[in-house]
Amino acid sequence: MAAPVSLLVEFGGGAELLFDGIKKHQVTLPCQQEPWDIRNLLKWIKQNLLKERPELFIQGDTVRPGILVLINDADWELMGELDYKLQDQDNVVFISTLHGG
Amino acid sequence: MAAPVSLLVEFGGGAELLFDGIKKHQVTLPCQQEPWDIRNLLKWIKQNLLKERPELFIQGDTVRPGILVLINDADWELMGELDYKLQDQDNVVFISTLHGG
Amino acid sequence: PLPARAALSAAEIARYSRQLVLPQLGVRGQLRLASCSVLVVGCGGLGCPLAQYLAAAGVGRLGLLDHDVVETSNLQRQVLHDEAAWGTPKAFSAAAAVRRLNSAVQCVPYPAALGPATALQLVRQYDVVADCSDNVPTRYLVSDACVLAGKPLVSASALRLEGQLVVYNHNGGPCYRCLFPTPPPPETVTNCADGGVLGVVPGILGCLQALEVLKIAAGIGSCFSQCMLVFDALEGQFRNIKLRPKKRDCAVCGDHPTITALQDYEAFCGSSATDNCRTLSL
Amino acid sequence: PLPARAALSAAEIARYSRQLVLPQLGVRGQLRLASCSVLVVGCGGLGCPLAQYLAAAGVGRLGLLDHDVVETSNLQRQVLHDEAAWGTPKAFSAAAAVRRLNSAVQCVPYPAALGPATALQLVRQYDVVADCSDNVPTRYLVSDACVLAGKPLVSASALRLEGQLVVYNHNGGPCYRCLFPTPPPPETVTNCADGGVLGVVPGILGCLQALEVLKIAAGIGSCFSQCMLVFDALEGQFRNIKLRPKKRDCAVCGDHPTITALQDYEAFCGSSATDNCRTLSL
Ligand SMILES: [Zn+2]
Ligand SMILES: [Zn+2]
Repeated sequence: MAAPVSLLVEFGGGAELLFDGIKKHQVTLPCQQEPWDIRNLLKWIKQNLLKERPELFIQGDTVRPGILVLINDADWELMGELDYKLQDQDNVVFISTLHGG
Repeated sequence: MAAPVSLLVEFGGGAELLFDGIKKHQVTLPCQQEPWDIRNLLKWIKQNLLKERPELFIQGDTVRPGILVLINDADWELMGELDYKLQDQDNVVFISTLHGG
Repeated sequence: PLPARAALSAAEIARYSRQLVLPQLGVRGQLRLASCSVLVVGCGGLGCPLAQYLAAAGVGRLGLLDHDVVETSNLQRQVLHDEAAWGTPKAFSAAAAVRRLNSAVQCVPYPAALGPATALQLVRQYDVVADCSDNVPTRYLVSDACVLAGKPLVSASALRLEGQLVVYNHNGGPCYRCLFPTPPPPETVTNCADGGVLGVVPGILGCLQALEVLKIAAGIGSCFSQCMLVFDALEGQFRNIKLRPKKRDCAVCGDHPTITALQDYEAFCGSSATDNCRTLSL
Repeated sequence: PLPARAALSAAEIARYSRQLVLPQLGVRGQLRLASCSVLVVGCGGLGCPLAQYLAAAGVGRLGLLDHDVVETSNLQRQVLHDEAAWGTPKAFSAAAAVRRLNSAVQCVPYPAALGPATALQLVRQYDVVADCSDNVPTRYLVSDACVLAGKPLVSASALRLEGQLVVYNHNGGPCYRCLFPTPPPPETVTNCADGGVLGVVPGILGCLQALEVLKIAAGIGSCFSQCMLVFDALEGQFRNIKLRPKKRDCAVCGDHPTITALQDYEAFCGSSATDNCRTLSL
């Protein structure tokens, strides 16, 4: 049994508009058998935070192209992407890329 | 006996020009009887880092007017000023106020 | 102060459409901008981009104060003054450029130095003050005048490759004197002529200053009350610093103020407000 | 490319004196700026402040590319275009304004859209490229052209109250495709017309972009290779994000590139480069 994990989950670059416009979410993930990773976090977000049009955020089991995922201010590519094991107090940011000029 | 204290000491806003232009100094304060506070740190800086014209940095036992002292990104006024007891890994910044436009 | 505005014209709706669609601004915020007046103290490296973006956004009235004329060495950063403005008072040059950008903005040029005899009366005529000055006496003068007149002050500064920004006297936060009760020794103060400045650094700070003015004017409020933004252009690093609260013993904004009228700030600081901060021979 | 410069004139020394005294720049850096050419892709909300500060700083040549004409809704943020420029191609309006600021800068206006047929040849003529465009196909096109031509790309973007900045293809760092191998679904892309933008936000980002161009041009180098600056104007917060390195399997800059010539980027992205990013009916 993994202990509950508290995270600061943030959305930016317009991704927050899929979450009632709220950018910062203090989240506590419940205890579960396996440790929490980003793959499970995405499922949890889809079930618990994402209210409408999930395809604008998630495609398959990952985020849609054009959304950068940051774990403690680093690109998730540097951290193992979907397989990253979440630590208590981690900061996970989903930021939509901007193209306007 | 207090254990040695490692600090990141930074100078900015031009204050670094009194320290060979070097902005970031990784500093280890030696063991001593009393705990290290900012008052002692200033003396240590004067003896170990500050090479010339100390009056442009220190006046009496405190920093000269126009230099802001930040402890972990907060104004030292919020932290006890000269009496603040330094913790290992603290970040102390001395920033000279700018007036140019 | 300007009269409140009840509605936008069709031309205004077309012009400001890109910001009207922002829920944080909207028509209500735009109407507040249109009835807001901003005093810009200094039309140099900070004041130029600031005035430019305030005018573009549709602020109702801009007071543009500067005692200098446009010199060759200004052109590297003071982007409202083009080559043809050489020798013109900066207040006039800035006003002309701002009018070309947005003829609906009322521009009031003041080609003079800000002094203790006139500052309070001037500041009282505006809703928000932007300190874009370049010397210590003016910074104390502007801050004290804002406290006495009860106006928010958005203050920025830049030198070499660094910049700083704070909002004073806003939302119960500190004033400049709360932070700096004693002026710096004149020999420790470096001006842009001696220290130099990369022009785009005041450009960045002036734009950030304009943003905070717009947020205050639109009623959104600023996050830089009791907070300083510090920028290092070489490192590309911004830092948000939590500052002390308003000081109950502050000489001007505290519970028992000793400063109830403007003073002689050049004597207080030991330096001149109009000579680019050279030390006064006292 | 412009010829290298050996010395500054007396007029240049007077004009750039405030930045010549900076040890990080100095005469050597100024000479590098004077012989540097920068291609500005897009003369809108980002390109205007960028071109302004590059010209003021004494960059040798500016290519100013934009296919649009100045419209009323641009004036809220595109500060090189004044009211009198209404209806003029932005490339010409920007060039005229830049020449008024600094007649020594060579301005080359390109009143056309950047397309795959011409982009590579154009990019090859410049030392640094600034992406100030407003749509996804152009961002891929500019990045691929910079990789194929071996030029550093300083890229910024702004929307609503947020902005982002990255330097691509510089100092061994990643390119745009390393970060975004697949374009976003067209229905997820918001443009400034639909989403809105507070004008001073691209102002801030365009100035920051100019700073990075100047640092690269002067040989100081940028800290935003493999790093993204993210700005939230409402919170007043900047964030520096560590990005992935160059990808060995990147389709254009990797070890075995599959893209060796420019493509049809509108088809690749499913959206138009000249219609403010509306979805193409395919
Ligand atoms: Zn006070
Ligand atoms: Zn690549």
